[in-house]
Amino acid sequence: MVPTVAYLAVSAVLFTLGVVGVLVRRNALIIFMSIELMLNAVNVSLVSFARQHGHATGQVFVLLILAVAAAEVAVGLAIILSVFRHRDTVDVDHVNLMKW
Amino acid sequence: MLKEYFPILLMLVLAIGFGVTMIFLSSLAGRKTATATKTAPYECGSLPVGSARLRFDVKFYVVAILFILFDVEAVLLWPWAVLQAQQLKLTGLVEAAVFVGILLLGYLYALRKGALEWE
Amino acid sequence: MTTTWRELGYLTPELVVLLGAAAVLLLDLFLPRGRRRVLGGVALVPLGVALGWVLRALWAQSGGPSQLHKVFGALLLRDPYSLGFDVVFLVAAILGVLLSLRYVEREALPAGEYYALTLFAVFGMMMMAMSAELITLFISYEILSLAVYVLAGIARGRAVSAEASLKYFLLGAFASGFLVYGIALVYGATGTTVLYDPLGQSASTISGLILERGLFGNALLLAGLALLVVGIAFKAAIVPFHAWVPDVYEGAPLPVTAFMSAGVKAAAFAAFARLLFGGFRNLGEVWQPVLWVLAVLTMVLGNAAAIRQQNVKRMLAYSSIAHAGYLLVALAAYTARDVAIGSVLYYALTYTAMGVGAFAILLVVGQEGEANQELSDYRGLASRHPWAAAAMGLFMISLAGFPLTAGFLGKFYILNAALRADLDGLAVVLGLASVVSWYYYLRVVWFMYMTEVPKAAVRPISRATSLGVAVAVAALLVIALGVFPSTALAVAQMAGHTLLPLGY
Amino acid sequence: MTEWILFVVLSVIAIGSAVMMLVGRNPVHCALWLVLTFFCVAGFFLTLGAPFLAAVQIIVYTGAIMILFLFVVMLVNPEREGEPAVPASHRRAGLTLAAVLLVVMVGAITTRSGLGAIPTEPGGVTLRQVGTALLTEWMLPFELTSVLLLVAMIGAIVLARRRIE
Repeated sequence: MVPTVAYLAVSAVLFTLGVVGVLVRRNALIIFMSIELMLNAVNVSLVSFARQHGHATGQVFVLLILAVAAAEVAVGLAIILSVFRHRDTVDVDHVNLMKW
Repeated sequence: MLKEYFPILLMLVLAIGFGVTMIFLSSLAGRKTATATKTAPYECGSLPVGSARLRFDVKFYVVAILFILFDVEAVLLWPWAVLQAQQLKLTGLVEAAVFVGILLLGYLYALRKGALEWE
Repeated sequence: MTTTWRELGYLTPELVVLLGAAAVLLLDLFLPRGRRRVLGGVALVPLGVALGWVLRALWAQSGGPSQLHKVFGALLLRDPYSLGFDVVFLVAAILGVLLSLRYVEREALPAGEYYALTLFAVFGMMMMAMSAELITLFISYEILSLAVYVLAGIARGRAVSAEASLKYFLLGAFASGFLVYGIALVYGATGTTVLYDPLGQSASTISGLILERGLFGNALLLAGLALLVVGIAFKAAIVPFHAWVPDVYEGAPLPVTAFMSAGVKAAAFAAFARLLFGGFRNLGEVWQPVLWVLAVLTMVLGNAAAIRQQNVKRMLAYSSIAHAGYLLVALAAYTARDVAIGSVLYYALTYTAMGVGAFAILLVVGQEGEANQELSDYRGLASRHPWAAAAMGLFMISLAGFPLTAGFLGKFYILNAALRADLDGLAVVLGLASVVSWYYYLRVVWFMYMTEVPKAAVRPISRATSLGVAVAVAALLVIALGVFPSTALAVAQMAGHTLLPLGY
Repeated sequence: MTEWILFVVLSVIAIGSAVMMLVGRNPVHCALWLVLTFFCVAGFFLTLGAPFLAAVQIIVYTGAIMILFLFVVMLVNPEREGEPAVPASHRRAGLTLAAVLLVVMVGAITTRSGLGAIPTEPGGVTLRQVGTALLTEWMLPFELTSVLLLVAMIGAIVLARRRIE
């Protein structure tokens, strides 16, 4: 019986990899994929918590988060397309994303 | 609980194993002389022109998103379908009707805005 | 658990706005091309009806005890707190739509989608203010976010608008990833996501379980709280999560910027106050210092950046960060919470009135477009267009917080809350920041009144009636809130008390 | 015992393919590595006793979302591979920030997370239980999700359409 803590550790690692992807990469698509990776890491920890507490609430959240992620992908890629139509590039540093 | 899924795992391993070994064995058997013409991408004998990756049209993207959004709708209605027969009396029906009704508005919007047209 | 029809009655303003959005969308589908102008007017109807219902409900409660109803089994709370914030959202939306009537036509934006998305955004805000449970809060947060991401990038003709919405989208999705991970960890630590129960009936709420199980030192809970704060701080544009504000506010169409700077900020603070004062009130000692630091940072950096701006629109964008800092001071005044929450609501309303008013004047001077937003364009405006200059002067003075204006009273109540929570340091920083803000707000007034402009360089301004009405409504609201604030203040105080559970 | 083996194998593949996605130059390769990660996440759901979620994960995430990603990747820049090099200072800042986040998270979870023993062998929460919870207790988020999907549909179509009517 694999304890919940093990799953939480894996999901924390995946979440952090997603954060690294967003902070370091330049291509808007890769950044967007990293965000999807972060959401998946959250789903893993949610399901392991649901098993820990023994009720279905965690799994209901995963279903709803899945729907939110799909909606986010739909709008996000449409925005990336509209940027691509103007700039013919999707490199984020051209869009100076991280200018503080 | 995992025992039920063992056959699926077995089938997966067998399928991948079969494919990989075939490729591996054939690469071992043949004699390989890599000349320029032989390694060029094969386009029915004619010389390949330009990059193999052509640029897609936007209409593929629009159809793909509509597929995603209605796919998620179907997935969310799945539990409802399982339970509606026994448990959820009127409230279940109204709930699903509102859910589908709102997305019907979206479908009508996509239809009227010509998102589905495939000119 | 299922909700009765009477309970749905409490959601009338939200349902009216939702049905309004659907109606605008349907109308847009079946209206011939030429008749699209009517859509703006159609969008105003549900907003007006909802505002009327909310004001009537508030008026009914003003005398007697404030009513508080749980809807959908403690997921939503219909109380004066959510009604108060609904007023803020609906005022911001009505002014926003008034601002965009001529703009949408002039820039040939897709009118139907524009107004429908604005109404969906208002629906998201109203649900955010009402939700007392994390998952409902998250989905309302996403509805608001997606609608505003698209609105920011809807002017497809301009590359800067597309870039603005890409930047806003990527950072927004990144922040909602943090928010969801926070929810997961809090759910893991406590087993529930219901923030609190004001009627004190159910024990299985986050605030209840923190006490019951003594989860003060629980790592999961603290990590979850930190991530939740990051997620919402991004939407409220609090430093260091404010990177997106200047570019997005400048890139997005002007009416969308006005609506966003007022409505989205108010919704973020509505959720923030309910989360901290309701759900995590027992961990006050943990998050209060963090808020203290964030408030100082936001006020200082917001004002420092605003000083250097020569473009009025960008100056208003940076100053909106500073105003988020002032609101944060009220949240940091945790120990004086009965006064603090009231001051948050009151300031949100005043900022909406003066902020959107200032953006309206930007449109008036810019001939309903993005033209002449530089400071020099306002040179000698008073001599040429006295009314526009007077309105802008009023908004600038009120934003700066001069006495006898709504802005001053808003800041006064926040200061009052901060001093009662003996946060003297924060109160001093707020005072200094306001003094700094006098410089860049009054510089606009100086340009308008003191400097002369040669006759040749006289530029016409827009005489659009919709803009005139918006400016008039905003100006009246600022004057009303400034001179006789008693009614608005009573509502704010009542909201403050009902957010906190009974016997608390 | 088999569950431990499966868990370790899935974790290694998941983390490995996530890293490959981060360092990948060509967006298409990154998308395929991400698909592999999603399969591993579906595997996690199976070992955690959530068969319905595993199927949904594969159908929606891998089946639909990644296909959309590949469409857009093909749409965007099929010729130019990769992107300009990331300035070293920026990369270091991102990595250190992420390392701090990782240490805090894993440290917090493993030490004081106060998670007790797992209840008896979980028969896995069946679809009926999930469905009942979704449709009764969480009826409101269920309806709000349909509004969210509608907003996404309007937003995506209005931004992606070529000709502005």
